Amino acid sequence: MTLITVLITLLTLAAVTYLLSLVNSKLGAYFTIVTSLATIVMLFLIKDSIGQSYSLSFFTFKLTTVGWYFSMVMVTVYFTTAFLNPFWIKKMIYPAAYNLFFLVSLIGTIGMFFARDFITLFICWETVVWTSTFIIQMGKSRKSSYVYYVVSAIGSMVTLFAMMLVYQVSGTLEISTAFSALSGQPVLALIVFFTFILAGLSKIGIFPFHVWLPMAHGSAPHTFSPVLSGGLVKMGAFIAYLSVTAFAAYEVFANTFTIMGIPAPLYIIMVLGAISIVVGTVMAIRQDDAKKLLAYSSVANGGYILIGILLYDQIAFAGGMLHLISHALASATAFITIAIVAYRTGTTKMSELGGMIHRMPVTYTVYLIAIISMAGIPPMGGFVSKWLILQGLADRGLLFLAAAAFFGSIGSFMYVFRPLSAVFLGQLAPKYEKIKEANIMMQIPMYLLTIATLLVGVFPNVVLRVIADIQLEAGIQEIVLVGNTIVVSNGVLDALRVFIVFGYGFLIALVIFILRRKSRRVTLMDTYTSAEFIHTPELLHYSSNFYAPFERLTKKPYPVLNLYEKVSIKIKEIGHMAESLFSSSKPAITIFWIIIVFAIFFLGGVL
Amino acid sequence: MKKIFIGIFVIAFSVVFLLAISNSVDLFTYNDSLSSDSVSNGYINKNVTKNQSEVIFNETTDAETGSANIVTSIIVNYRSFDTLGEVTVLFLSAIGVSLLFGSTGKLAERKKSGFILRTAARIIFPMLLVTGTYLFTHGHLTPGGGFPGGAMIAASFLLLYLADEKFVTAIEKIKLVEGSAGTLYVLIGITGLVTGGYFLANFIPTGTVGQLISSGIIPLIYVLIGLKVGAEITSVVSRYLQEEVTS
Amino acid sequence: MTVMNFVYGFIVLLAAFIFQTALTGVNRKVTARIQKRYGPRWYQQFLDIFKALRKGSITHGWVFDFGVIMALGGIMATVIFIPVAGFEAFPNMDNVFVISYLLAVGMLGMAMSAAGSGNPWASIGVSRALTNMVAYDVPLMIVIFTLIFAFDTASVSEIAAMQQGMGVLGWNAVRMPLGGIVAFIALFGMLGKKPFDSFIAPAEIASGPMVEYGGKHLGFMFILHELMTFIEVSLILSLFFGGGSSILVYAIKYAILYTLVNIISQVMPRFKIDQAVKFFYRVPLVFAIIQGLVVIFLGWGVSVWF
Amino acid sequence: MNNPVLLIVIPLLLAFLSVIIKKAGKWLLLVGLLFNTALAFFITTGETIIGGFAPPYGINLVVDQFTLVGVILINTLMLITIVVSFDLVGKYSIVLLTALAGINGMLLTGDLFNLFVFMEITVIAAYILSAQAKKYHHTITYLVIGSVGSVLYLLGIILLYNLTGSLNMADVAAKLPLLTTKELLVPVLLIFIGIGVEVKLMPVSGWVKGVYSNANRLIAPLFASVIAGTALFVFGKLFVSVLPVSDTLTLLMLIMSVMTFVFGEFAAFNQKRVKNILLYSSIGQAGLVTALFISGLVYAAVILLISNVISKLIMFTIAGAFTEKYETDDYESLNGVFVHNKFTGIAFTIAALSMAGIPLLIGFYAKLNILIGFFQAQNYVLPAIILLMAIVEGAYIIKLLLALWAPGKEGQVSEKSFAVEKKQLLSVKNTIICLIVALVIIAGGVLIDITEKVVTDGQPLLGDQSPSFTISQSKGGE
Amino acid sequence: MIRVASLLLLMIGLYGLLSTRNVIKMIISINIMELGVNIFIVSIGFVTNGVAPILTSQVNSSLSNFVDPLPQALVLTSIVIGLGITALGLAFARKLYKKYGTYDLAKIGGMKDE
Repeated sequence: MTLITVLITLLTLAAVTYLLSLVNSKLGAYFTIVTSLATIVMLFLIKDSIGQSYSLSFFTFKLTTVGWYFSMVMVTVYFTTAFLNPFWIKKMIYPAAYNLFFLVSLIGTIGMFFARDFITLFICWETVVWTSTFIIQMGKSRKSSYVYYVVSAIGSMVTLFAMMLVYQVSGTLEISTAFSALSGQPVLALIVFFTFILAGLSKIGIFPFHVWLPMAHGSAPHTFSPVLSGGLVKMGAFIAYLSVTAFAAYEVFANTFTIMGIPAPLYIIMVLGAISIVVGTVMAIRQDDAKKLLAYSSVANGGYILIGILLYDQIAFAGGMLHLISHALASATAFITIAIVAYRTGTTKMSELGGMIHRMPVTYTVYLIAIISMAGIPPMGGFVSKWLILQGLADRGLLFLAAAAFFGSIGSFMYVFRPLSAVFLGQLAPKYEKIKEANIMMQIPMYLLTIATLLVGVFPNVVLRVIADIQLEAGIQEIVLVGNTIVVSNGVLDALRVFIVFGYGFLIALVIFILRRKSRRVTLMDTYTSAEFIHTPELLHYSSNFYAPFERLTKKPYPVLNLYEKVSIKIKEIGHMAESLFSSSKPAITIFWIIIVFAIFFLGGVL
Repeated sequence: MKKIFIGIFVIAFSVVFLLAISNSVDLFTYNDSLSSDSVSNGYINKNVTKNQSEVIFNETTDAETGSANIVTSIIVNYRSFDTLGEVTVLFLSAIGVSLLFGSTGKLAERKKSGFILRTAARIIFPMLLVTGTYLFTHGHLTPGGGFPGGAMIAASFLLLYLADEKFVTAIEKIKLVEGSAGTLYVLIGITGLVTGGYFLANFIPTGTVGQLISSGIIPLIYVLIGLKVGAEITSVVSRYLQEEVTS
Repeated sequence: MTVMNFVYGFIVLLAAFIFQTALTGVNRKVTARIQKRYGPRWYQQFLDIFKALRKGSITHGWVFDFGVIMALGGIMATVIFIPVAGFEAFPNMDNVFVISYLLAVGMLGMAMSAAGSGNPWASIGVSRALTNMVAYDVPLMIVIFTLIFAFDTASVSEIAAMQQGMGVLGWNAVRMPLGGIVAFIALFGMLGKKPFDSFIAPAEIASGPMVEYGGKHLGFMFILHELMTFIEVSLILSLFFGGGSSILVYAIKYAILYTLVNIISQVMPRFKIDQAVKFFYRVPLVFAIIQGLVVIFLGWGVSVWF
Repeated sequence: MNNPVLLIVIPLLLAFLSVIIKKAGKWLLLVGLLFNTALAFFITTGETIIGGFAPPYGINLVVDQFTLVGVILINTLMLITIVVSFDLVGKYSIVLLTALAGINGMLLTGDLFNLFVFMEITVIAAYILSAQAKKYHHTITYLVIGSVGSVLYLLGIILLYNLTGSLNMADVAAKLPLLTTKELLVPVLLIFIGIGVEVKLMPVSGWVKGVYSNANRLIAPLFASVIAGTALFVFGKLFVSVLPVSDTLTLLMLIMSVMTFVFGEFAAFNQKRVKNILLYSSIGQAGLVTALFISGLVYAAVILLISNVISKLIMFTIAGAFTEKYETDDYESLNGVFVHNKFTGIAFTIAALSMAGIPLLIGFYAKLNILIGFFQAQNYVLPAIILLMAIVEGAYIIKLLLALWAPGKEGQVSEKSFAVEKKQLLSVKNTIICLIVALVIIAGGVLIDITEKVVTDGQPLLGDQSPSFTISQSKGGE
Repeated sequence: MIRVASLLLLMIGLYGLLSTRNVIKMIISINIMELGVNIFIVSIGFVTNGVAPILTSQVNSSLSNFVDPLPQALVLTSIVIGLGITALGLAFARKLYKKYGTYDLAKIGGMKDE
């Protein structure tokens, strides 16, 4: 069972799905679930042949643990989201194309994670970009998929420049050995580093390039947003991983000046990551659309992952890697629940929703666990990875990054709680009285993801062992795992014991609660309103501009999208100038230009 | 006002242009003899393929081209592909004009021309025709050739148009002449390819320089070109006149 | 992880509850004295709690109850982890981040049940509570971060142990003066004392999140409040004011600190919530960052008195 | 029998015949096209003399690997263009046959003046064809600029004749090194401007917008892919193997072609109508191809030319169909047109994505070769410009595709009901042909080894030794 | 001197193209340019006191130095091409006049510059 056979079977399955969905789109959608399940099974099958490399025409692949880890994260997100496809496929304008692109983008990501040379990496990267562009356009807005393509095109073109530069200097296209040629020239190393990592930054959605994230996630079809934010963001992390391992392995930045103990270029990118945490958090708090809010949270968490990976040491790197999977699970679950709410009520605007818990209790609990993990609160996975990152930062004494990280994690309580109270808790509007809970097919992914989040939270060492192998492969000191505790230079964490003690405390509280007298059930409308009687539930539900005081503080921040629009307007002006200058209906102007060209060229040539 | 600026601009440019051209060609003095490495020596001495010592009028027999008029030898023999191309250009513009003006326009009556013109036309027309045919039949001996001959014939038809207001040429027949002349020209080329191994090769013996029936296919081609050019220009002229009338 | 740990945990829990409730009672008398009145008996706090617990209360659905239980459960777990004068129910589980984030579970539980009650004022109270948390927590965390970097350990008991033996000079508040000030101010925010109590003050819109609680739920809230106070004060005590060598010393220092905070807060006005955030993000944040830079780059304050 | 001269002569013969046999015009055109395409595949490299006189004196047809690729490509493209829009040919069959002869003449001839004559034939045929759109002021502009260009070109040839004494390209190329650069400057410059008008370099391509934007489904692809392709092939042959250019002049020419590339892409970014986007994009691509030829990367230039020409063929045909069926080709008002014509949409999308340089298409293979070529020549500035322009190009192509595929305003999930009313863009036959051509684009990009063997057949193109991106290379020599 | 004159003719043609709007005038200026170039071509082949390249009874190939015949052949083709373009140009001008009623490009451009 080699990687090539895996990819080929997947491609055939994708083609079969396309044909099936031409016949009946719902059947095709179900088949996407089967295909992604098959991918998981195959990935486990090829787990033992890590280290081998394969080639197929001009593609070359190499099975690495890090590639395997990233693919597992990606495939779990794809697999769980695929369950939603059958319910949305009817709304798509091109259902067959949707199913095909859904699977092709999956294959593209796997191809990219196992790529051995630059060209394979770039080809798989671009395939994912343009397939997801055409999926996003099936959502609410074309402008967002256009912005998505442009920003990723900026990233990928600049990276292509870096790849070609390295290929020119080192003579080989192979990723692992190509960067060795850079250890000699510091200036070239700088150029290559900043250009190569740009694609990663544009994909994770780091500060200057985060513009597309809220638009694309917000308006993509509900069943593709989880994949977009849970999965595709991780491709950027992979590029960051590649550049860091290569640059560290060959001590390329050995003699560049360091800020706070970190080579300057890495520190600059980390500062960008910190800025994107702050920007992501501040913007997430102000959003009214739940999906946009979760999108900004992906920007913030992307910042965490980037800082984690770029620190490239024993603790924070493991934290970054773990945050990868915990964020993927948490944001995928959150998006799926919001999608189910949208499936039932038709809107994701928080101001129009409220009281979903009464009609959809299961979705509520799943969402609760997801946001606990996303906010990084103890019993869940998010806490362990944030704990590792913060311990790593404290160990290296990076004050400003830590400040941003603290602001991000505390801020996440705010923006995570907003959808909880606005969408699920509070008064139930009469128009949503009769909506039903999500049906079985939709609940399966929710249960799977919740169990996974719990597992990562309570037994993190299962995942950390894989991460330790990655650290060994990347050549850094691996994290120390003793039984179920994580031992770090400045702290110890036993997630299981925390969970047990939390259960113990919960038990005591429960006992006290049961011993006391039973309380009388009262409807939601019967609340203390200090003599002002309101009879319409909508009025009694507080869900719009939830954090008004905080929003007043951070007055409207400068929308970075204007920057991009200014550039495109500038290009249009130049284009218009060129058009009016050179191609007008009167021949005299062109002849005038012929004379000018002749004169300039002659004088130029002679002098 | 604008014209003055353009004027100054063009004058300035012409100074630059003259300076530029003077760089690669001597504007004022002329060379007193043909430069040795120029291709034309070959044409003059007709020793491109044969090592012809000297070409003497009325004596050298079956030279390369056998045409006394060296320019005609270049046009029809050495660089005959150019001429084929050139004929196509004319053919194409004639077709273009006929496409633009549509095929048949009805003839509105034209004002009767003056007495002198009518009678003089009747005398001059045959003379023009004869000189025209003379020109393109003696292309290889005397200056001129297919093109000026054809133009002469077209001029004679124009004269008839001017002189006789009811005169109209049968455009269909002219097109037939034009088509067949072109086809024959290409067929000669192809026979050259089949027999002599090169397209437009001279497969007829060239006879002695200076004789009327000499220099192989040149007179044939020139006759065809003369007819074709005459037909084309006449059809272009008649298109204009017909178009003029129906507007 | 033997049964004994759980028994010790329960003892710590009980002791913490009793000690803190008594102290609150005493402080209610101290507040009264400041306002020129006698104030209720010292054990009045106990009476209120038990009276509330006995009373029947209304419920707005299972979230309302579940939230309260989860909140109290989370806080009890945090209390168990708090090291008191070197004694820990569960050995080396007292990581600073674990404690501060477990605190967030309590907050989240309470917020969830408040919002679940359907009363808009409760949600407004919750949004204020969370905004207030963002306000005080960031400067505090930066100072704690500096501590972890300085002492290269994140466990509270070890930091407390490092401050023993040199008397007052050993306290972090003295070694890192700016950090100490920030921590002290943050304590006010954490406890929800006067300048930053807009989210639970009774005078505000029907006492914020607690608006729908009555009877048993109100009792839970009182216990929750007492335990949270215990956690927060003991955390700042151990990190900045040297923790206690023995339980008695710990108790005295704890009482002095709490009473001091209580007295100061009586004379304070009340910030609006965005004023609170603005306040914390001006002076305290700058102090925290300066302190951090000083410690990281100059290394002062790590060894006793430069 | 496989004498390249027949490529020129047979269409001419058929043109003259179709004047005589009036009604059989269209079928003669088809016969001519089929004959030419068939013969193109059998031609072998070598030299054929015309009229029996050796090159410096007579005219010869030079067929090296570069010209062979050109002849095969252009003839097949012309066949496809005419076959796809056979219903629109009408009375233009004679003009098209002559144009076919002219184009083959331009590609094959080895003589400078002969090239001038055939260029005139093609250009005059182009004037007549552009008059089909009844916008005569644009045709006159084209005629005026075209004739000024040809006058300058003629002047250039004569100066060269005066210096070297012969008109044959190989002979002139041999004699040029003996001359000083000062002497050579003006003739080369005049020829550059003369050809530049036809190759659509920016400052001198004032006529392009008027002519291209009004052309119909037959004429637009003919101009954009067939005539433009021939002009670029001629430019390549002239400025790589024949005329040596002093480095200052190379720099200036490079600046002009890169300026064309940049302004072309920016102007395309600014357009609202599909045809305008495509015409400015083809101006931009022409600028890039000339830049590649001038800097000597012939293989990359040829691959880019092939990919550009094929994509433009499909896109202009479909753009022509837009104006034909919907009277407008403003992509906003054509919102969701591909909802009803899925297969035409697929062909259009593949062609567009190949232009944007999406992997596994021939456009991407061309971009790879360009980058490797430039980096090999230690030139880092141009690849940066090319990649930035690739972003701009990707942007306006994706904007175009999104508008055509997804109907509905912003904020609405696109549904079939929002699309433009249902009209069939191309007949089934034409759609199939477009799809087959799209398949060639994909095959060109995926099977890159076969593409390289087909194009270069082993020999370097015009002596260009620069490496191209091959499969063994990507394996890192493992 | 003839070469300078022919190049100036070329310049006059250019001036004509630049300054006029009228289509007929444009075609005339193109003819002037063609004329200029043709004369220049012929002047390239000029040889001082050379003889016309036609063999007659008195003149045979080696006797005297001939004027260069090649430019004359080229000029013939160039004249014919000039004729072709002028014929087409005038035809377009007539159709333009029939459609827009004026020869002035500026006016037509203003109408609907499609």
